[in-house]
Amino acid sequence: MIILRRQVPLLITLITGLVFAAQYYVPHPASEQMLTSVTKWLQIIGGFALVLGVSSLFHVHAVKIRRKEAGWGYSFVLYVSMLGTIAVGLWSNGKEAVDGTMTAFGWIYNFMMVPLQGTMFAILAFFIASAAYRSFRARSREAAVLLIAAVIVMMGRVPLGEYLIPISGDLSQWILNVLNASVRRAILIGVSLGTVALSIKIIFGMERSYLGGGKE
Amino acid sequence: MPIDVIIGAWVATGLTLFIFSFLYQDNPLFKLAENLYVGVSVGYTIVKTYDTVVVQLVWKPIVENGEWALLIPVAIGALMLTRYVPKAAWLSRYAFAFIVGVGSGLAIPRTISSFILKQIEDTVRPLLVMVPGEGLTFTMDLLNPASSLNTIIILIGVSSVLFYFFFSVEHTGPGKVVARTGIMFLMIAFGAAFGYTVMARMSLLIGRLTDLIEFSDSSYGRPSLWLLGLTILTLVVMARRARIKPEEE
Amino acid sequence: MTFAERMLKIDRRIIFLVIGLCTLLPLLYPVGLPIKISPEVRGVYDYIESLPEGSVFLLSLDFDPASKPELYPQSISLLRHAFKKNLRVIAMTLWVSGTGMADQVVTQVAREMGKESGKDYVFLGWSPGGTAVIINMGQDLYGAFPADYNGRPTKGMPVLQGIVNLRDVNYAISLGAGNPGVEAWYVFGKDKYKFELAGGCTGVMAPGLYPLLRSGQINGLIGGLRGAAEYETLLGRKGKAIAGMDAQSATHLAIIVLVIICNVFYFSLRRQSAQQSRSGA
Amino acid sequence: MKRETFNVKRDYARSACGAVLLLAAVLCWPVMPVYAQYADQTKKTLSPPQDVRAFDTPSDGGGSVTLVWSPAPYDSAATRYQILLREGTVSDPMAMTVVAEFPANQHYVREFKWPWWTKPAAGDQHQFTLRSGKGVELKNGTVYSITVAAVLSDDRGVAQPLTVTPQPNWMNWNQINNLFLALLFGSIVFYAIRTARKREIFLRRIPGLDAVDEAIGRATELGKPILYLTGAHDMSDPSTIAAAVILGRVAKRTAAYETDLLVPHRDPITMAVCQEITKQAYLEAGKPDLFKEDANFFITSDQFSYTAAVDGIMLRKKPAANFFMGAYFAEALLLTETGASTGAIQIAGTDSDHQLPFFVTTCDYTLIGEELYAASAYLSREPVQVGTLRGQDIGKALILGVLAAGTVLATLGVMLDAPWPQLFLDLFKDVK
Repeated sequence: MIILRRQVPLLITLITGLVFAAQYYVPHPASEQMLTSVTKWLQIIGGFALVLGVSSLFHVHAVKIRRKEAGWGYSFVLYVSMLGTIAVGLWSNGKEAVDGTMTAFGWIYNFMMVPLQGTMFAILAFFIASAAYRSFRARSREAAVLLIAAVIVMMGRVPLGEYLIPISGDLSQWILNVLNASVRRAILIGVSLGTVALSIKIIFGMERSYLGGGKE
Repeated sequence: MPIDVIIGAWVATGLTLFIFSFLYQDNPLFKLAENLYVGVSVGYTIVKTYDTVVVQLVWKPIVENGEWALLIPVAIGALMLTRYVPKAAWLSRYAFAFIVGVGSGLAIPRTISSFILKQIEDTVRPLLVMVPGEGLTFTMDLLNPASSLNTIIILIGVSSVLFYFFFSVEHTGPGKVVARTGIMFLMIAFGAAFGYTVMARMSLLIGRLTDLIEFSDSSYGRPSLWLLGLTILTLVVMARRARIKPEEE
Repeated sequence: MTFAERMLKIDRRIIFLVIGLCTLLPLLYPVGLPIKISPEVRGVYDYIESLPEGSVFLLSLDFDPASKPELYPQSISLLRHAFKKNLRVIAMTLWVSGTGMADQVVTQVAREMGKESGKDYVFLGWSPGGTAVIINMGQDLYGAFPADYNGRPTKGMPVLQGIVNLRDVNYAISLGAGNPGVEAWYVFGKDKYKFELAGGCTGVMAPGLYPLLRSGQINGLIGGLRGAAEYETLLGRKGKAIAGMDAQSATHLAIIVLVIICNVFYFSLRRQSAQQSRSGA
Repeated sequence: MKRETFNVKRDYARSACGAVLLLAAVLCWPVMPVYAQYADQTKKTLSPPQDVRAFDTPSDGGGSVTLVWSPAPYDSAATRYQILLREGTVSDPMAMTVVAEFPANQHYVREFKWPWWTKPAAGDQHQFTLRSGKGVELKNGTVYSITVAAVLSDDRGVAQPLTVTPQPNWMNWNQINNLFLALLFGSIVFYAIRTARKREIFLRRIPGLDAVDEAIGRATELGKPILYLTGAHDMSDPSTIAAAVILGRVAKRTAAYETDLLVPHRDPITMAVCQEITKQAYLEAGKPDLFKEDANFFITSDQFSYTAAVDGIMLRKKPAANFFMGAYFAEALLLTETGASTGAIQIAGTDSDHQLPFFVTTCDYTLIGEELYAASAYLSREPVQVGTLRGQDIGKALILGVLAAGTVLATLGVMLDAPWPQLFLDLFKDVK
């Protein structure tokens, strides 16, 4: 049994990993066909993965409601809104609009989800401002360089900045295009080496944390 | 104005203001809106997944075109769900092994091609340019990213930052200078990112306020103004009650 | 507590108020400062201008409502431009929570430009799998999206005539708020299927995409609300992005002032403590 | 972005050839109309394209053939080349159909960016690759006759038709450098891991780790707790693993100093793992009795609820030190800003580069990107981790070498107007 639980998954990873790495170098239609079907499979499996993510949320809040923990009322709100959305969504066939006319599902989307999600991130604007005032200090030479670069880019990216200090536009262009691009490129190369190393380790079974959960 | 849009405007305005109330302090209105948000977005995802995966990608191709091979990914997906059955949880490893295996395999050659080779290719440029009529020249134009001067700056930036992330070499002697240069380049890039992020966050705020301004129109019944008053009132009342409570205790 | 210390410990809600006003006032009373066009945005505009009528233009709206203020105006401008040039438009999204919004913007602009779904454009909707969707489209578009958003079969649609996979796309733009987004479209799409690609993105993503722009992996980049405003200027149609630019100017300036004040107080505090320690010693 | 510099360098032959042609054109310009008239009258035929070769396009999925032929003296924008095709073996060009037409000063081999190891002919030769689609269908395994004709107004010179069979190939030789690099880097990583298993590999000390000890010391002095966050991702993410390893180190110190430790979590599995790690650390520090099961606790997986809750903890318990390790998103600023306002020492370590600016400005010390992994490898001393780090270092060193050598060679190529540097540069080019 231990083979079924331990070795077989590693073997699956090894074979699929090698096959799909090699596929890249093989232009033959047979290999392309294989890529087509497996990517389609991945799309379908991706759907199941979403279920996996969502279900832990279900579980956590169900426990809260059952035990009547502090703030269980909010969990109840969460449940009702979720089930309500699902019911309305299925009733509308999963479409927000049919030929340009908004459905009930579309209403929930447009007037609840869009403003809620948008505002959640919009409050960050205020926090950035408060952080700018309270913590962005030139504590060291590095921090000073960072702040100066930030101020230039902030100036150069808005019309008023370019109007007040005309050179700021070109300067921020140069910072982004040359200085920033070179750093990002180095980071990209470093991260890519890391990604390739990790992928190789996964394929050859030296990195197994993704197998996670479930007792041996 | 259709009635569903007017109701929608009121709901959207209310929820927006509830979340903004967090700026004053954490309060029940914010928590209500927040949990509503999680619930609605999860519900939305479930509906969309059902509609796309189950209906469009699985059910229809099987029933209409007889693509029975699609049952294989369904089986693999189902294996993932065994995570919840403690005794069969190990079966879910097969599914993860497949996904992670394919993903790693796909990633290796593509990462090398797009992020290593392409980036090297563009960094390696001649330091002198052949200008017709002038012969070999060292171009100094800062605004042209392809000029010789910028080529050198990019080369220095890439090399020093790469060197900064060397861990099996001590940063001493000339290495220290290179690493310090790398740090300075990093800080400039972070500064640029910082400036851009400020822009992004402010844009979000502008977007929300634009909606609120739109909804303060009389054709919607001015929900922005009414609900703003209501939210402030609620916050004041709650602050009062919070102040009275400790006195009672 | 000295003045500087007290000022630094000011209630942050006062700053919140300042920022709120800096955003609100310019929105209510716009000034309309001129907007300069950057080469990154012009790259996208010029390329679309150069495309002959009937070319295939793919727009992937890979963002969700959280990035709506930045990317929605970009998508409106790009769609208007594409429809104006009579390109065949294929729209889609890789982000599930952006589906409704993407449908809305595509339908709205198409209606405004008098275009017909299925004939002049198609909205494919969303499909799970992220990068797998891109590869699958590169192999077989109809396998990845057997039906469009409205459930009509994609095979045989007039707008998709002669299109088998991503190789037949002339120009693709991904409006990305994260992953999967512009990078994924390059790595899993353009790298192999060789269509021309550009990116539109949120301000947070933009600096990270410059290496791809430099190396020609994308031929243009529209960054954030500012990028959208530039595109609106190029098209000559004012929209939400241009309207937001004044507010953007004001808030940026406010933040810069805040950073400066913070550092003035910080250094005055440092000098004070240095003096104290000197007098103490 | 046009890469003029590259073109100039690689197209040395064309520029010379072009200059000659240009010169010839300028000199002949006044005579040209006369010549055209003369040609028109006599119906003199153009000489057919020379050295024509047709073959299945190499390294592709089939449905495509390639033609190569020599440049001719009449190559200019005025002259045009036509590609003629017919299924089966045909010897009469008149029976073939024109499938493509283009000006005669285009479609040179050098325009197709072949690496030297697959280049079908010299750069100054003409090349045309005919593909299935857009009115032409090339079936794999079917014999086709193909040829090229030169056309100048009414004149036409047609080369002898050739037969060719399109085939799908099993290997894309253009990308062999990609495969080579993948294998090379893979073996470097394996080699480095093996070395790490056998003997200690030197890793430089990460300055941020000293700051960690300092922060814990200060918390002990003040008698306040320490807050440690492990980020937004689950245990499958390398940054979370690194965060968990560093937590082990921090827990060992807090156990030794008898300082309180608070670790709020966003993922139940990460919480379980971290509980084990903390317990182990307290055991190793010889203080198992001080270990508290609830030092690690789960809050919620939702981004903003979690953030609000952690902010609350910061404001109420006023920890002396806050650690932010692992992956972070938009919540980063909300956390560090609140932390800074309570006056805590803050140490961050993340590979989420989009949040790094905020950590760098609001925290006292930040482990940037890969430094986080390095710190964890430094602490764990696990051969696989240390070896990988070493392998990546070698990889980076190689890339640095390529950048240096490549720049020198590319410059030499321009200075000496020589083609040989390309032999090296092509190895690191992404060609399809």
